[in-house]
Amino acid sequence: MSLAKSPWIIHVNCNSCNGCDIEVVACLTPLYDAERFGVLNIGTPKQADIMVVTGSINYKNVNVLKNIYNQIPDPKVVLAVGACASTGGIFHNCYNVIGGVDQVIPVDAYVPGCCPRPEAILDGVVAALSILENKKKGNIKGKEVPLKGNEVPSNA
Amino acid sequence: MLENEVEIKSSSELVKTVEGLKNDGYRYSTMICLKANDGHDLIYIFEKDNKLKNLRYFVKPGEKPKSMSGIYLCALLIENEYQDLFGLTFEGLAIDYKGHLYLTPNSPKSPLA
Amino acid sequence: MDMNSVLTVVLVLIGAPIIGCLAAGIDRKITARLQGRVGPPILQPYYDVKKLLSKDNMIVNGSQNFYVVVYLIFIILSLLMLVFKADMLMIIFVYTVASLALIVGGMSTGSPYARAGSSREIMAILSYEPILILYALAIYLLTGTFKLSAVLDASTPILMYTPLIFIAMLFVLNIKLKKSPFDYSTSHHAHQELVKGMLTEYSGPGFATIEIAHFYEYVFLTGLIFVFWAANPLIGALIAIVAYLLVIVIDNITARVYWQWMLKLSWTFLLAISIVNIAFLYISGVKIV
Amino acid sequence: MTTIIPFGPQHPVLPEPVSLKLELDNDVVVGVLPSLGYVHRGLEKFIDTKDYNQTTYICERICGICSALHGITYTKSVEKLFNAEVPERAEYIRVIVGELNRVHSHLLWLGLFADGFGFESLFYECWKYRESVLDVLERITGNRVIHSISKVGGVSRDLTKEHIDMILKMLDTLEPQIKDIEKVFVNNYTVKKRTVGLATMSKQLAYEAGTAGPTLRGSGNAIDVRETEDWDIYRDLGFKTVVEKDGDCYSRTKVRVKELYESIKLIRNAISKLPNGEITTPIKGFPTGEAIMRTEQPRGEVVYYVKGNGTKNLERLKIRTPTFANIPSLLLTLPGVKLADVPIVVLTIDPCISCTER
Amino acid sequence: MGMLNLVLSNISRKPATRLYPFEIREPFKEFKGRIVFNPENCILCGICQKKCPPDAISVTKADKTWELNLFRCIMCTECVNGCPKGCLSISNERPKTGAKETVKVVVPIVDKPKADSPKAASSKAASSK
Ligand code: SF4
Ligand code: SF4
Ligand code: SF4
Ligand code: SF4
Ligand code: SF4
Ligand code: SF4
Ligand code: SF4
Ligand code: SF4
Repeated sequence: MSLAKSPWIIHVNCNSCNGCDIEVVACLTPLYDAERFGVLNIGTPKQADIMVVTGSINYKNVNVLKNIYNQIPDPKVVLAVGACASTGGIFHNCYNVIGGVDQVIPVDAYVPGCCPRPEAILDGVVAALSILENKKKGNIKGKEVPLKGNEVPSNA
Repeated sequence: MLENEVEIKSSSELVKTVEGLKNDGYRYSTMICLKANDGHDLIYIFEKDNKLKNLRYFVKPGEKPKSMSGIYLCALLIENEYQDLFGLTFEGLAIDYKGHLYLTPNSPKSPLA
Repeated sequence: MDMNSVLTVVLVLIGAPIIGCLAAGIDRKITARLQGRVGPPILQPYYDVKKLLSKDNMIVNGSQNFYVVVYLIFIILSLLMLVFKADMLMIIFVYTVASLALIVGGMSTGSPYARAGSSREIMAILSYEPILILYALAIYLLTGTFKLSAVLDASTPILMYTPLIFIAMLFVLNIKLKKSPFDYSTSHHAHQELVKGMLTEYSGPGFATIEIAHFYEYVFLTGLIFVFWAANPLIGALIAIVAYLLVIVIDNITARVYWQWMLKLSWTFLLAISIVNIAFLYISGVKIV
Repeated sequence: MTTIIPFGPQHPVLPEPVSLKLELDNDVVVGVLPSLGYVHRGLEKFIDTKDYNQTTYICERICGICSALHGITYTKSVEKLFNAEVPERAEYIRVIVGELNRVHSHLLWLGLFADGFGFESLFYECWKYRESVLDVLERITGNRVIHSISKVGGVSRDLTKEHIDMILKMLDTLEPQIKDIEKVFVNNYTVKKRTVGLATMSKQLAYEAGTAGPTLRGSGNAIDVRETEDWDIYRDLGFKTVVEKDGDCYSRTKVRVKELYESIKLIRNAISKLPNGEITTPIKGFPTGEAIMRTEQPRGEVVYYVKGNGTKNLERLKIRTPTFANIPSLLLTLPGVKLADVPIVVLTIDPCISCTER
Repeated sequence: MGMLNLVLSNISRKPATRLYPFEIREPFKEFKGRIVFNPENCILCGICQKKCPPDAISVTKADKTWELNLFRCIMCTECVNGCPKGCLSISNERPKTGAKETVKVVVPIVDKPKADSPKAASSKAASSK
């Protein structure tokens, strides 16, 4: 139960339009107060458990994203927040967009909406808790993702 | 045609006009790049007392337009952007990102061209 | 070592982190309430540590966790010395070694944030160390010895004669608890311009060790405040608690300032009031028994 | 000895993915090179595959914070191409939603700014008050952040009597709350310690560097697009430009706080003058010609250029966003400040990288 | 001290926090939560698909299916306004967080004799296809 009581998140803003970002931040503010679940927005990936990704992936931030993912110690959970992070959303066909987050790193839970309500994001965090527990029990490791090259072409 | 638009014929005339506008107290607002007749149209937008003044300059295919960043420093960002998106080359940029302001080597080349 | 001391050691080793952990939890709860939200459960710091211990340990070099262990050991040592009423100067020395170990650990990770955070922490030590020394000096002037036992056995509380040093010590408490306005080298819950400052590169068990050391440190620091009214342990504890609450409130009504400002503050204002206090003790020659 | 410290693209106090390579001499910045592209999506090419109506939705997603004003500016620029006359009621609703948008954006910024100098409880305070604005916006438009209120030819949802009462009630409670936080931003000793005299830009410099919005007005330039003829409605509402003279971070903060009161006044006036009638006018055919539309967003002036060529797709859409105009000023203000001040200085231009790069 | 007043009044009041998910506030009736499709009258004209900015809807005439990718929909409601048959409506309930969800519905064609019953299938898939 220890993991489920102290999920520390790192928020990664990829191609987001800021809509999702401000809602993620809103989750931490008094009206939604994610700290009730022990959530802390920790600045460094090395101390994080849940990676909250907003926005789709482009050719420049893909390496930042992979790098942060690799730096998070196991067990870790990736939460894709918003239409963009889940499927590429309205930007899915743009020339500089690779697609949703799941094109480059494994994603454990998706939050729908554009932008998602803070309630939906809290749902996502709560869903991530049990996934974290399961990963710990099953000793499931996140796989190391390669840093450069073979970006998946936009097709989602 | 936009309101208050002046057609500029040569690159030296452009530099002179922009310098004149700066002395008149105009602010550099932005520049717009369009595809036109194989080349590109550049529309320079200036502003003073909430009125816009537009200069239109046609860049012939292969021509390297002069950068305005020597006159207005803030021009450098938009000029770098057009180097990325249209594959233009501006001469004399204050900071030159060489077509990699937004795009990485993996991204599509000059997507708007 | 007699049976009694062994028992005390065991009690401190077990009791201090529990008290520290609760104090940290209460801090977070009160902070949350001051900010108009519900906040985490009181036991949250315990959950955090438990989780960190179960995580993978990612280190950038082999020595970084060694320094953390040194930090933990020296913090415990200084707390034990406080409990055993040892020499005040020694206590301060051991405590400083602990702080230095953490700084060296931060420096050794090589991350630019950790480096910048560590050098800011050095500035913090520079600014509070003189106050601590003057505090020890005041004890010496009042009792004729640096030994804490004299203070604890005396019937008059030293606060009667050291009110200005007490004020200075409140600032030290604020600096050491890394609370706003002095939370620039690292911070507990807030994030800041240096990410996690000197603790940026720690993860999992290494970070948990630091947290546990912090629990001891909480007890140690409030212990230093407690000494001001050790004559009556109840009042002493009350003063320590009030000081702790005060620091929490200050944390919530101030912005973070520069280390330059803190250095100026402590080397002018804090040092001045402490010296005035010392001068008074020296000239009047009061002694407590 | 100078060290290079990478600042961003993922940084806890910067909610925006911008990367600054800072050259530091001890604790002081001597050089800065911004690196962009982490949120470049390529939205200006959207128009090739989608028609001009659908482009409204992409324009709103240029940025989620001033989303309503992006949508409004875009639709107004397309209406210019059509020479369309939009019903007055629609224009008023646009102003109301736009100004509510500004209130939420400024409160959001004040909070993030407070977080920038480690003042967590003030940050929470601002965001707490902001939620009431979001609730109102949600009830008017159906969404908290991306409102989709404006469409070519008018607005998509009407204001009911119930909505109007709710807005007025919210404003009545919000105003004293803003007064409370204003006191802290203006008077708190530690806040002033961090902001007064920091990254000062003279009137002349701010003007010539092409800055926009509160950055420009904080340096004593009374320039606000809401005064121009493109938005004649604002003059009827008694709009006054907010200016502060000093040009430092403190006066930029004060501009934003005062604009909150200005926006509240505008909303109240707009509601009292709200005309009855239609909320949309039908628009037929395809756009031709060129038009430039400017509006004042929370962060400053945005410039939309649209060109139609008689098909359902536009030929060119170009957006000059306020942050785009403000970023060059960072090159001028950052050298000389302490590392600890970098987030604060960057935040005072209210950076929104997602619209800068589109 | 303005801030001291603020924090002290905060501690003396009930916290502002909405205790989600333990206490759930009713969504506003105006809230755009999700698109609801009623297949009864649908003529598979595909206008909704053409109007949808993020291409979240796909209408396949051949196998008579109407499909909506809930995780791509941006709730712009263009499709609702565009549908000539009024098949689409807005609900103030939002889609569930978790796995990606696509709504795939087999549409009974109206001009033919009615199929026995509209088969509605809400298929949950890990990838959007
Ligand atoms: S890339 Fe295509 S599908 Fe995506 S938003 Fe742009 S036009 Fe729409
Ligand atoms: S899902 Fe919507 S709100 Fe979120 S980043 Fe994408 S476009 Fe913005
Ligand atoms: S400036 Fe910021 S808030 Fe405004 S539209 Fe752009 S990204 Fe959004
Ligand atoms: S400044 Fe730019 S990115 Fe920021 S909200 Fe405005 S338009 Fe969007
Ligand atoms: S409804 Fe209209 S668009 Fe759809 S198939 Fe029939 S004629 Fe074509
Ligand atoms: S809205 Fe009408 S004209 Fe435009 S693409 Fe859709 S079907 Fe065609
Ligand atoms: S609401 Fe908009 S995005 Fe969603 S399905 Fe309808 S047209 Fe597509
Ligand atoms: S839902 Fe409406 S618009 Fe879409 S295919 Fe069916 S009838 Fe046509």
